[in-house]
Amino acid sequence: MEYNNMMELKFLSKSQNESFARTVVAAFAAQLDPTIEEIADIKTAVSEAVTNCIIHAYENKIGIITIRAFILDNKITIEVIDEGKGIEDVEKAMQPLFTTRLEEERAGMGFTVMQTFMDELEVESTPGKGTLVRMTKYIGRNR
Amino acid sequence: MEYNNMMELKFLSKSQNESFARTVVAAFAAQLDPTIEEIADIKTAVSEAVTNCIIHAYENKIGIITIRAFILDNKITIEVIDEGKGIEDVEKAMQPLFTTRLEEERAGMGFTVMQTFMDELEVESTPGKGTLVRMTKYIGRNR
Amino acid sequence: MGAKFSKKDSTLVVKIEGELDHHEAERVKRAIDEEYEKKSCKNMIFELKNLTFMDSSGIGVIIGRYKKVKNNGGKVAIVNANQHLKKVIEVSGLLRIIKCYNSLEEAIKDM
Amino acid sequence: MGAKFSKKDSTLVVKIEGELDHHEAERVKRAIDEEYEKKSCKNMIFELKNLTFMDSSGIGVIIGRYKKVKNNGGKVAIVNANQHLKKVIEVSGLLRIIKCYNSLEEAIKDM
Ligand SMILES: Nc1ncnc2c1ncn2[C@@H]1O[C@H](COP(=O)(O)OP(=O)(O)O)[C@@H](O)[C@H]1O
Ligand SMILES: Nc1ncnc2c1ncn2[C@@H]1O[C@H](COP(=O)(O)OP(=O)(O)O)[C@@H](O)[C@H]1O
Repeated sequence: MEYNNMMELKFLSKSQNESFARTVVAAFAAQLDPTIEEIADIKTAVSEAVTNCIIHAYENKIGIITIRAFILDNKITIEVIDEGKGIEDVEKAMQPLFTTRLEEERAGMGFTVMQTFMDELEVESTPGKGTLVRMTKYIGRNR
Repeated sequence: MEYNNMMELKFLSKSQNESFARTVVAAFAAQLDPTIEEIADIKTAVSEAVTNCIIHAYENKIGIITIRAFILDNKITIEVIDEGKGIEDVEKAMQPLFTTRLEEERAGMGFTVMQTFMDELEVESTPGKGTLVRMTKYIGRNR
Repeated sequence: MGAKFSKKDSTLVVKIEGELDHHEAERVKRAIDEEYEKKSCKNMIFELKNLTFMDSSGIGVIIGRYKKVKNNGGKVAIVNANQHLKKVIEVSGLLRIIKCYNSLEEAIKDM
Repeated sequence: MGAKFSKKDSTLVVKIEGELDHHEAERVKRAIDEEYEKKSCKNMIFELKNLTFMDSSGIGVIIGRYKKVKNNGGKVAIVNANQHLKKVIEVSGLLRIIKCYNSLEEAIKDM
């Protein structure tokens, strides 16, 4: 990937690291001088992807979550990667309200939030191997 | 290393990443509920170590800086690692006022600040290979 | 992060503060359910003025409470959500079942 | 981050804001030196009330300016450093050559 700046963060899939993860990505994105709303969008999308790694990919066991972020001009690309369970049917998983954890009061809106709050969303997953979520946002697009 | 929580961050040795790096470590340390002063101490020490990688290790060329942080009970251990130039004489380098960059108005106080602001400091370096700075702080020690 | 409670007539007012994500959801959920039963309330109002962040785990918390309250014949409302929260609430489709108000008084009047 | 300037008699008052690290040092340094010459000042006061962070790169900036001002027969002072800045200043040994004040008036009186 072409970039002006990049970072990679690895951390444990513990729920207390969810706020840490979104703070780190927000701090990295800060160099693009985003609005408060753009930062909130990015934090929310990152929070969804990281939470999914913790609950769905590692099923509350401890694994490693990797976040990569790349900045190119006014574009930030964020990858959230796990080596967990994987997703059988990505298309189905991405539908609004779809969740495999109804009993835990999951809203099934994680992917929908990522899709709405970011400009691009790609999901690559191999059952038994893990999942990569790639999200892109163009800062300053709506000004 | 034994730990309750850990993270690893990799980023480019660009000076605009100095504030990003200290923000990340501060956000990770936040789970120990440190005082404002303890957070300022950690940020300052991290800033010194990262700046040294940028200026001295990579001499303003682009390389990768790695920060690892480990939390065990009330102890945070932070490693700042480069694969740059290395240090010939670590003992000499750590003396107050010693700097190899007098022409750039370096104060030669980086290691002194790290030593004073943290509880433990270790430096491992191999000329031509790189340097590892390991710093430890016990949160709540002075309360 | 925390939830603070007060009661107006038969309505439990739940003030959520800080950041509501998956990490906080479980604790907040339990606290609300406990209070709702202890105080034997009917309706529930979420007062979100001091909630600075929420993701879809927070939506799960609200929908879960909505189901309980509805089962109990009560109503649910949201008050003082900031721009970011409003966006999350809208995207999630919550507005189809729960109304948002700009003041607690308005919401209580509508209960 | 930035430096703002004003002149009182022959003293340049340099207000540094934000965070002063290696990344910011070069720019701040150049701005100060330019202003010091342009306004043909003698003394220099660093007003640090709105400086929230500084590391030893900032100490380098201050020592560098101290040398210039001293060469020019002037004095240097620091005003309104917070707890964190005071600690960095003290550790660096700066207090042996530069005095810290709690108000600009005091510092100016002493120039
Ligand atoms: N990283 C992941 N690893 C495995 N499965 C995932 C992952 N992310 C999402 N999923 C699957 O996709 C479904 C939908 O995800 P999402 O839209 O975020 O809703 P929710 O998290 O509320 O279930 C999840 O219920 C889960 O089955
Ligand atoms: N990561 C590093 N790689 C190579 N050399 C280093 C590194 N860190 C420190 N040094 C050497 O140690 C000296 C002293 O460092 P320090 O106390 O931080 O003062 P300063 O950065 O102001 O020179 C530096 O001038 C440099 O020669």
